[in-house]
Parts: sequence; structure tokens; C-alpha cells
Amino acid sequence: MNAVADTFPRLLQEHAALRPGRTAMREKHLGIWQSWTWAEVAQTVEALACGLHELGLRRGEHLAIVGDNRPRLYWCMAAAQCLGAVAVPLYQDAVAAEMAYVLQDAEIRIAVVEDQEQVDKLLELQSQCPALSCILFDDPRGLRNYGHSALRPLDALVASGAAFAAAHPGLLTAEIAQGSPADVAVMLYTSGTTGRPKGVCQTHGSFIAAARGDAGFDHFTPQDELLSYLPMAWVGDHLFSYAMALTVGFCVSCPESGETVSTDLREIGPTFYFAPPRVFENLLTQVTIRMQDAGRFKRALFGFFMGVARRVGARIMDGRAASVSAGDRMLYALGDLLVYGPLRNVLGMSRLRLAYTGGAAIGPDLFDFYRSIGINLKQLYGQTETCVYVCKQPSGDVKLETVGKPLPGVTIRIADNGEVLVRSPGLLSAYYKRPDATAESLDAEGWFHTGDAGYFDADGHLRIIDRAKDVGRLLNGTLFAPQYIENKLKFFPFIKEAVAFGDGRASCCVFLNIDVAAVGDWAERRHLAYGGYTDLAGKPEVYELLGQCVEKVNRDLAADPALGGSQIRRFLVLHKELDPDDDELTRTRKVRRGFVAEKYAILVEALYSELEQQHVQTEVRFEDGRRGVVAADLRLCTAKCFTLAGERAA
Amino acid sequence: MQFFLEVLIGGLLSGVMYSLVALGFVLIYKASGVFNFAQGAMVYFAALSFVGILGLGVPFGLAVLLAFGAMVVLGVATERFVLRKLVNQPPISLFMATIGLAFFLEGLGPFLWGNETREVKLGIADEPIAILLERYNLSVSQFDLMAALVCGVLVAALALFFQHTRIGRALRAVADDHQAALSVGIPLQTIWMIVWAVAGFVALVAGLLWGARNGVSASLVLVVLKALPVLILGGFTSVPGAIVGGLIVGSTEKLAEVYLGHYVGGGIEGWFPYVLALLFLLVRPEGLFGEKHIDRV
Amino acid sequence: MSAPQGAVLLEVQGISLSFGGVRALNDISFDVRAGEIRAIIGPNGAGKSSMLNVINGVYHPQQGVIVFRGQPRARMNPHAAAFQGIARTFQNIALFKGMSVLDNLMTGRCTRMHRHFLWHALHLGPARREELAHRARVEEIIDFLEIQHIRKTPVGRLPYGLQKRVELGRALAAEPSLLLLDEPMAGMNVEEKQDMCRFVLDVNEQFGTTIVLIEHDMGVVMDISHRVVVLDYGRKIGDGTPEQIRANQEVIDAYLGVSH
Amino acid sequence: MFYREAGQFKTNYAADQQIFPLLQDRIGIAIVLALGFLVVPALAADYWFSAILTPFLVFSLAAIGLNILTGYAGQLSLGTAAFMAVGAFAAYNFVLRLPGLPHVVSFLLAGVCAALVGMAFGLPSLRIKGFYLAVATLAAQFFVVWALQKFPWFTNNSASGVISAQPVHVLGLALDSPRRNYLFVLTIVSVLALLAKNLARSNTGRQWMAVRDMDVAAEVIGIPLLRTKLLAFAVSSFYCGVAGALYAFCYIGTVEPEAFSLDMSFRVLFMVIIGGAGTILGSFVGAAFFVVLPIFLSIAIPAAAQLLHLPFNKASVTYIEYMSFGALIIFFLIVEPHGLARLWQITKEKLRLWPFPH
Repeated sequence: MNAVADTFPRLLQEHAALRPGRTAMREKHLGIWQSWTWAEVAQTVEALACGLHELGLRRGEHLAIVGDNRPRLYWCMAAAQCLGAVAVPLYQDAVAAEMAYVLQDAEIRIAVVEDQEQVDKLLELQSQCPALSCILFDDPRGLRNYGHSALRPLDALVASGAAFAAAHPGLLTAEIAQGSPADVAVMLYTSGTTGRPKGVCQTHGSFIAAARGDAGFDHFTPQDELLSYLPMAWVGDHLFSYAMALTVGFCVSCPESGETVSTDLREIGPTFYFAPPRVFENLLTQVTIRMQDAGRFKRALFGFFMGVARRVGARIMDGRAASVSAGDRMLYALGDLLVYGPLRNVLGMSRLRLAYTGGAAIGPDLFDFYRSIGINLKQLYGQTETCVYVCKQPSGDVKLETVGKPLPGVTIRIADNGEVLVRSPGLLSAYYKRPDATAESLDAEGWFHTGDAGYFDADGHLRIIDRAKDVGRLLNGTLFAPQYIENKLKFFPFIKEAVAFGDGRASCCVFLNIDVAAVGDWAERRHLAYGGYTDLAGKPEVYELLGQCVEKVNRDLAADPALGGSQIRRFLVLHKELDPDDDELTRTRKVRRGFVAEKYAILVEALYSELEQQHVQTEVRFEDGRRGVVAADLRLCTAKCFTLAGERAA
Repeated sequence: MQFFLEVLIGGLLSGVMYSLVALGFVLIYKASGVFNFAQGAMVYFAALSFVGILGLGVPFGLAVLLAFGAMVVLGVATERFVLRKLVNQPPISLFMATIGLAFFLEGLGPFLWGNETREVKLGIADEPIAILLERYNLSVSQFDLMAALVCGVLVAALALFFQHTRIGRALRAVADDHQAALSVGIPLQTIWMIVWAVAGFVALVAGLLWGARNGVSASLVLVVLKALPVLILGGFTSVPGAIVGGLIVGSTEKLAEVYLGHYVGGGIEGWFPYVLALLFLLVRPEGLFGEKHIDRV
Repeated sequence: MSAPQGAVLLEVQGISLSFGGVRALNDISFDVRAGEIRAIIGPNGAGKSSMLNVINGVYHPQQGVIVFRGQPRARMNPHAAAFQGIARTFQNIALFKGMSVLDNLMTGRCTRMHRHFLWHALHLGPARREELAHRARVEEIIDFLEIQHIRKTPVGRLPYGLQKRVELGRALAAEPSLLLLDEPMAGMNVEEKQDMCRFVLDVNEQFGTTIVLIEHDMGVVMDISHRVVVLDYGRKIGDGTPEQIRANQEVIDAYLGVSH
Repeated sequence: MFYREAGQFKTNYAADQQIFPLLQDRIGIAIVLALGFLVVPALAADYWFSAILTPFLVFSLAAIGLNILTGYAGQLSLGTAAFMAVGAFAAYNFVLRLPGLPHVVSFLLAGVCAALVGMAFGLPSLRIKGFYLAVATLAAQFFVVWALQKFPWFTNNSASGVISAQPVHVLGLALDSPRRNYLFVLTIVSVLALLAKNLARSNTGRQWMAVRDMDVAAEVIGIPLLRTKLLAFAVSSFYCGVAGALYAFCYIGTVEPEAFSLDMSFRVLFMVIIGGAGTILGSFVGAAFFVVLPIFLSIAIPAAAQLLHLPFNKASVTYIEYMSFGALIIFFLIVEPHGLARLWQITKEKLRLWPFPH
């Protein structure tokens, strides 16, 4: 092979030839890490491909993949791609109805599923998806007596495929040779906040380009290790566990089950790790909870060294150790021996070279925690439509507020309305069967419209502030990004929800919901008696506490020339918790800002007047379905604002 | 034949002493399920305390009382600091604990009272009973007979105590079923203390008798080793078993020594009772008077 | 559920058992066909557990014959029963508390491990290969019962429901042809019961294991067993399919009729 | 804390079932062995070898023996010293009567003799258990010591009953210095400890533990009770026998029945309890504890007495020793019934989870 491999099947062949004996994949099964070398993987993929060919899977057709991260499911993707077919991984926890849409949309005939659970789900859908004629299953447990004609075990497919391959030696080689980097390799469905999910068609070329770019940017090598445990249908998993593994040639390990991920993580000790902020947050919560059970001495030790880490850890991680005093460096080294090292170890992060997070905003405390204990956690930015290949924070140049710099080959333009437009080697070829959507997102000049609003800071790092459609302007023309402000507020443990107003108004004002658990705890430690949410929310002490939070947000905002004008002028603490039952939140707990503004118009107006107090009555629905009225006299507070950094200089 | 009788009677009488030690043991085992390996050490400690107190110039009767007091304190302390802490532990742990207790007492006794062998004078001479010697030409020690009588009285007293006092009845209830006894409000811990105190008293009597015979020395501890085969024969939970077992062991070991010993060079007293007990175990694992145990699954 | 019409694997004929003067079983006869799930039900003290204990030889009946695989014998002995392919679980979990789940399951395979202890001491050659081979089999059972996450936990630390599952695993490790389950679902919550039911059915279907089961939960018994024997005070008062048992007046009077 | 396990994963069962699956443990044991075989011999004085290290190792071996029987197989024995005595006398007679036999082989054969005697006394274990069995093993204690004293053939007609052990040669080297004795004992103990560990984690060990934990269930599973128990008696007595031979030949230098008294049986039992029943490590820890404690007391008590100006006599040290043994046993049974080895295990668990408490 002289040319650089440019499709996934060719990449697989290349690895099988270059490093046949090296482990390509592992799975914890039957108590040990079952391992497969590149040669074995290539052989199995060949058999699977031939088996699928026998089943009639042809170029351009779609193969559905449903299940947890299992080696053979990944191999089935490769097998489909060998034949020029397109792999369509589905979310394994999706309910049957959601799955039905995708199966119909992608005209799935053959599906590869993990186990009985998924088989049951698909069989249930057979009447809605008449095209679905063959279901291949990986784990035969419990399926012995199903006797359904559409069902076939994957084992049988491998066996028959191997026989077929022996009988038709040249077939697969020819099929692979026919493939081109411009072929669609995989179709990933975006959940889409509105409307039906859309199938994003990605070619071999774009995923490989994205993977190569990433690998070059952060120096991935075949020695790297990854634990793959995020849904296979998610672009992040596809990029790292599949595209990157095949491009770079490192080993991917699959956990034993969902319950054992943390143990498996600890056993494997991967060298890089990718998770949404939510996962990192859960981990930190666990750390905090588990440390609370520790003895006094251990807690004190932990507290002390975490203090040291907060002070100097991030600087050391950024390679700016020179700015840390020798004493602190020694303390940090001691802390590394006593706390950080062991902590990384129990989290399974000892060998971690890199950790990525993305997909949502990450709180500063969370981000700093991981970085300060010596984990090189970085944010990246991208979408399914760009193979997550847009921006990434460079090692040693990490700025929390930003998502980093454009990756090699990416150009970014900020549209007039603040929307981020991207040209990337990882751009989608189209939305499947949705020319309208394709045209909307991908303009004639080849810019992909991300729908996010953002801007570049002075150092050329991209900052994402909000969804483009939510970004507004204050009366004086200053940019106003409500979600950005709300997120900043919600990073405080005391604040559960925040709603920011300001579009078309003179200034920014917010509603706040306190986190009863956190504030209640805070109150108890101050021996502050309270009775229920409304009472607690109205306490002057609580207002003071939240006022401090708002003040900190304003201070942050002031440092930002673009958003400094939208500091929070006034705020109030709502007398009731925003609740999906009252339609104030979506079921996924996103604030319905318009609805809230309308429902509490009287409060909004009060905020923009100079009133100190406002009476309000709200109808609520209780858990048992009864309706009632909550009434309160709400205090309105003016927050401290700061002069802008630029203005101060001027 | 006459010789045989002499040996037999001698054996039976020393067997009474074994019974006495075994008796203290059975009391404790019955009431608390504890295999009290320290019974021998208690005998030693009791005797040593008695002669020690006597050595301070205390009159005989008071010394007996004080020594008894010491055994009560010991019993209470054992319950308080050992048994209570080990409630719910497997029996084997309690057994080990009593071995520990035995070591402790073996150290504590001489530490307090010194270790030289001392005599106990009960005022009964260890000489053949004249009448028997003259009439039947049988040599039976006067002392042994006295000792046997004392034992008999003690056993009878204990039997009455168990049958006819409230504490005795509670004790038997505890022995039958700990949980049930607890549930009807019998204070286990109090019962244990009493039992250990009674066992201490029995040990004191045994210690006095043994001590009077052979002097009070560390070898007294070893009487527990004599008592063990007695227990196996008689069953761990049976008071009559302890008596009968003691008599069997006492007589057969003497007879065996006399009639079989010379074939193998003598000195078989040390192990013969064990072998006898073992053989017996193979036939009847629960002992002479023990209860048959059915494994429930 | 239609009952498998296999050959008779086990037959008990005229079994009587008494402890001291107490009659536990009185002239009991029934058969178990290969591949079926056979339930024994009855009120407390009906002699159900005693019946199982007779089948695998823990108790020796005073009268009667046990015919296993066509071989009649007056009494089993537990050790021989194990080698014949009879495995069981106990009403009060009888796991080896000081050992891990894995080790407990490994003991279940001891009838199939034949290496001399000297090989074990050296941990070389045949013994090592044997050990690893059996470990692989046991891991399949661990996988089957979904107890991967507790593989190396000492069983004493496990909650009750999991212990029951481990005990089932230990019995399965022997790859028995006849599996005796003594109240496998006693003391479990609904979810645990459902899991256990699934396992029992899966064992029966996937491994073709014949199962004799004692259970209190009538719903469960009627759902999963092919045929049911009803005992009351040591006598057999009913025998047949769940439907027949439901219709049996004597059973209703003796057992089902009593509010439970 | 020092355990960095992340990345230590097993891809086959052989690796998963190693004695020390964790790298840090393997390093630790290598360090201990290096200390024992290289550093200590280079640095320690003769007193250390003859008064502390050699008896420690010999008792460790005996404790392993008893641990196999009591800790693993659950059969309580009070006859350990008797089996040690059999080993010592058998070794003496093998060396005496088969002059061509290498001494190491004599020692091992002595262990085999002890094993046979052990099996004989283990026979009752089929019918009896628990305390009854413990008492039965006492029979072994008395019978063996009696037999060794009564039959002159065992002592080669020695008048006093106290015989000097013959000088030992291993591979042509005379064990004429405490250091060499120590190294010889260390080698034997290391090898036998490894074998014991292997046994304990094999099918044999599991059968022992099964019988210990629940014998009815064990039988139902198909474990032959008598064979399993007898094997435990045999292996246990083998270890005790070899320990007895080493005790006579490499430690006290004489072969005499009185050395193997009931008292010694108890001491070994205490080592097992305090060290930790059912662990090989516990045997070592327990032995170390019981070898060091008397030495410590013999130094500490006079010093304390002097400091407090209390009257002091030599005998008191012995009594205090007795009392401390007794008290310690009770203390351990109450506070940590699983012994010092469990404490180490807990510590290790904590270190593995550090900084988390659990």
C-alpha cells in the first residue's frame, strides 16, 4: 500500500499489515480483558462483511447498529463500510417510537443489535418498519426460543461470512477498492432541540481528516488507550472510539457493563478520556461525597492540599511553574504524592495524558478542579455536522472562558448577528433526505451555520456565548447573551435556575431560584431557621448571599469588553421553584424564557421600575395534581456593577 | 482381687476430684456455651489465693471466704471484660479467650502470691482408714474418702440449688435456649456472673482438696487436662455425666496403669483417658449423657 | 406452559422419614421428568425441605426407594449425589461465608477437578491449566447470573438477594442434571423475585436442567413450574399441572383456602 | 496511597490469579525477600540470628502448619507441638540411621512422618468436631511426648532423654554459624510458605475453607469430608514436622521431648490467632509478635521497674509475660478477631482507595 489510506476499511487493512500483533481492541468479558489484535479484527471484519454481503447489504445501503459499546458492533460498522454501505448507529436507550422514526427515515433493512433488550424493541417496531427484515444479535442470551425468522446470531454470520470469503476470495478486496473517501461512511442522527432528528451524512474523508487533525494537534500515537463507554450514536464516541482509533491505530477498550464503568476505567487507566461536563460533575460530586465520610485527619489533609492545588495547580499544569514559588512547588509535589496522585489513581486517571470535555458549558470550579490535580482537561467545540472538528484548547494555553483556537484547516467567520460560521475539513456532506435543512445550514459559499453566537477574544480564542437566536441587544446596542449569564449564575451551587431579561431593554435583570439543598445547608450552619422554599428564598441573608454571587458574575462580565455592558443591574429571588409541571421549564429542564417573562410580567416590570417590593400571586400545580396559589411579597435588589475594563484604562 | 479392689477404690476416689473440676466446667458450658479451658487455672488461682491469704495470718475460715470473694470478683470481671465483649462471636473464639484467661491467671497467681509450692493443711491425714485396713485389709485413704464426701455434698448442694431456687431455674432456662431466656426477661449477664462465681467456688473447693493432697503448685493447672476426657465421656452439658465420667476416668486410668502400664513401660496415665475418651467418641459422639444433635439444613 | 414429556429422571417411591417419633414424610411418591420444572409446595412444616434432603441424601428415609436415572437405591449420600449430577441450594443460604463469590462458585466445580494436591502446591502444569479452564467456565456462570460486579467480594458482605443468586451460581457451576432449589425466592423483593424467576427459567431452557423447586409464592410456582406436588403434614395431597392443582379441592382446603 | 492500580489490567486468567496481582505488592515482596536474603545477613549480629530471626522463622513455619489446619480447614488442634516433636525425632533418626541421606531430605521425610502421625490423629475428625476434636488432638500431645520418652529407640537409648542434634550439612556446607542456620531456615520457610499459599488458593484450599465455613453444604457439593480433613491434617502436620526438625536442629540444637510441651502448642495457636487465622501472612506476623514480645518485656519490665523504683525479681518477668499473652489474646479476640493480618488487609484496602475512606 503506497498511498495514504483514505477510507476506514483501508485504514484497517493498513493497521493489520503494519502492526498485526498489536492489540486493537479489548472488552471486559468473563472477568478478564479479552483482547483482539489488528490482524484478528481485520479478519473478523472481513468475515462480517462477507456475511452482510450474503445477506444482501449493498453499496449505499444503511446498516443500523444498536447497543452498548461492544467490539463486534464497531466491527460491523467497518464491515458495512467495506461494502460501501453506511453505518447508522442508534441511541441504545432510545424508546421504541424514537427508534421507529430513524429506522423508517434511513430505510433500514438490516440491523445489528446487542442483546435481547434491543431485539425486543425492534421486533415491537416491525409492523411500523416493514422494511426491517433482518436483525443480527451479538449476545444470544435469552433468545434461544424466539424462533423469529428475522433473527440471526452474529456468530452464525461470522461463520458463514468466513466460508463465503473463502469461496469468493477477491470479492471483498474489490469492494474495498471501489470505495472512495467521498463516500458516506456513517450517518449520525442529531437529536435536534426542535423538530425531527436529522441524519447527518459524514464521509470517510471528513471523519478521517478530522481525526488526523485532532491526532496531530494533540500528538496521539498508537500507544494511546481509550475506554469507550459513551453512546455509539454520539458523534464524540464515533470520532474518538472509531475514527481516531482507526486513523491513529490505538487500542480501544469496552467496559463490562454500564455498572462497571468506573471500575473498568480504573483497571484500564486510559491515556485519554472524553466526557461531557455532566460526567465530570458527577465524578466530582462523588469525590466530595466520599471525602465527607473520611476521618477528620484525612479531610483536613485533603482540604489543605486541595487549597494548594487551587492556588497553584492550574499554573503548574499550564507550564507556568516559573511563576509559582519554590515553597508552593514543593507543597504541590507533596500534595501530588499524598492526594492528587492517589486521587487520579482511584478515578482511573493516573495515566491520563489528555481529557476533553465539550457539548455544554463547564463550570469554572469543575474545570479548575481537574486541571489543578494534574489532569490536562481541555474543552473542545464542534458539532455532529463538523465531526467535532472546529476548535480546541491548545495544551498550555487553556482559557476557561473559551473553547480554544480553530484547529488546523478550520476557518471561522463571525456573522453580523454574532453567529459562528465554520469551514472545516469535517463538514457534513448533507442531511439525509433533507435538502431544505442542508441548504439552511450549509450556505453556497460552504459555510456551516452553527447556530451558536460567539466571538474571538484578543488572543484569538473563540468564545461561545449563547444560541444565536437567543442573543439580543440592550437598548444601547450592547450584546446580550441570556444563556451565558444564566450559566454563569448557575455555576454557583446556591443557584439552581436563573432567567435573564434584557433584549430590547435598558439593562439586564434576572430571576433566581435558590438550590434548596445547598442554601438550606448553608442556612443551617448559620443557625438560620426557615420553613420551606418560599420562606428561605425571602430571607435577607439569602438575598445577601445571592447578591454576592451576582456581584461576582458582574465582575467577570466587566472584564469582557463585548459583554461588559450587560451586567446584571437588578435581581430577585422567585417565591417558587420553576417547574416543568407549570410549563416554566422543558422536560429536559431548560428555561422557557418567553413563557416565564409572560407569566411573571408584573415582576419583570417591577425589576425595570425602581420598586423595592412587589406582591405576586401565582397558581401552582402540586405533585398530587391539586392546584393552589402561592402569594408573596418579593424583594427586589439592586446589584453592584463594575466599570468596564476598557473604560477604566481609558 | 483385693489388689484390684484397692486400685479401683483409689481410682474412684481420685476420679471424684476429676469430677469436681469437670463440674465447674459443665456449669459454665451449660449456662453460656463457653468451653472454659481456664477451669484448671481457676483451680490453681483459687488455691494459690487461699494459701496466700492464709499466709498473711488470716484465720482459716476467713481465708476461705476471702478466696471465695476473689473468685467472685474474677467471675464478675470475666463476664464484664471478656464474655460480654465476645457475645455473638463463634464458640471457638470464646474458647480461645478462655485459653487466654488461663494464661493470664497462671501469670497473675504467682505474680501476686509467689510461686513456691505450698502446703494446705485441712486437718485430715492422708493415711489408710484403720477399720478397712484391719477388717478387709483394704488400703483406702482417709483423705480421699473425706474429699469424696465433700464432693458429694457439693454436688448435692448444687443439684438442690439448680432445682429449687429461682436463680437455678433461670440458669437452666438459659442453658436450654439463650434467645428464649432473653425474651422472657432473664438477665443473661447476671446469670453468667453467678455461674462464673459458682464455678469459681467449685474451683476453690477443688483447689483446696488437690492442694491438700499434692501441695499448691503450678501443676494444679494441669488438672484441667484430666477433666477434659471426663467431659468427653460424660458430655459437656451433663452434671451427672461429669460425676460418672470422673469416676470412670479415675478408675480406668489407675487400673490401666497397673494392669497394662508395665507392657509399655508405664506412665500411661497421662494419655490413657484421652484414648479411652476418643474410642468412646467414635461410638457415641455426644457423650454418655449428652444430647443428640441433628444437623438442620 | 406445556410440560416436557421427557423420560423420568427421578422417581421417589413410598418415602417415609421420621425424626425420633415425629413423622416428617409419610409414604410420598412422585416422579420428575427430564427437562421439567417440578414444584413442591405446601404449608410450613409440610416436609418440603425434608423431601429435598432425602433426594440428595442429607437425610436417610426409613422406608422407600429413590430411583435416579433408573438406578433404585434406599438412600442417597450427599457426596455420591453430587457426583451423580444432583446440585442444590438451601433454604437458609449455605454459602461459604469466608470466601469470595468467585471462590464459592469454583467450589461448585470440585467434582470435576481431579488434580493431586501436590500439583496445587506447585501451582504448575496440569493443576494450573485445570484451574484456569474451570475459572473460564465459572466466569460464564457469573456472566449468566449477572454478578460480574461482585466477583471478588466476600459473600458475607453481600445483601441477601445477591447471596441467593450466588448460591444458585454455585449449584450451576456443577453443571447438574438435576437442580434442587429450596425456596430460591424466599425473602426477596418483587424485583429480585422477577430476576430469580428469569434465571430459573433460563437455566431450564438454556441448559436443559431439570429443576425441583420448593417455593412459597404461589404466583411464582404456578407461573414457572410444569408440574406441582402438594405436601401437607408429610402427606402428598395433590400432584399435577398447575391448572389441576388449582382445581384440586383437597389442596384448596388444606392450603390455598387458608388465608396466606 | 502507594498503590497506583490504574492501568494494571489482566487479559488472561493466569495473570488475574497470580499470588500478587498488583505490581506494588510484587515490588514489596521482592524488597522483603531481598532484605531477608541479602541485607539482613550482611548486617545483623549473631545474637539477632540465633535469638530472634531463626526462632521467628521456625515458629512462622509451625504457625503456617497450624493455620492450614485451623485457619483454612477449621479444625482446631492443640497438638501442634506433638507433630513438631515427631518431626524433630524423625529427623534425628533419619540423620542417625541413614547417614548417606542429604539432611534436607531427612527434614522433609521427617515432615512426612509427622504427616502420617497427624493423619492418624485426624481420623476422629470425621465423627467429631469443634471442642471434641480439640480435646482429641490433646491426646496426640500427651501420647506422642509419652511415646518419645518411653521408647528408647527414638532417643537412641540416651540416658538423659536430651540429645544433641547432629551438625547439619547442606550442599556440602556445614551450618556452623547462626547466619548460615538462618539462611537455611529462611530458604526452607520461603519455599514452604509459597507452596502453602499456592495450596490455599487452589481447589484444595477452597475445599478446606468450604469444610470450615459450612461442612454440610460442602458435602452436598461433592467435597469428600474425610479426605479433605485428613489432607488438612497431613499437610498441617508436615509443616509442623519440618518446623519441629528445624527447631531442634537449627535453633535449640538439642532434640528433647520436653521442648515440645503443651505450652508450645498453645503458643503456636496464639500466633495463629493474633496473626490472623486463614492467612499465610498472619502466620508470619503472629510469630514475629510472639518472638519479639518476650524479648521486649524482658527489657521493658526491668527498665520500668527501675524507673518507678519498684521491687523487681526475675520471675515476675515470666509472670508478666504470661499475663500479657493471656490479656493480648483476649484483647485481640475482642478487638480484631481476624488478627493482625486483617489489620494489614484493611490498611491495604485503605491505601488502595486513598484518599477515599471506602
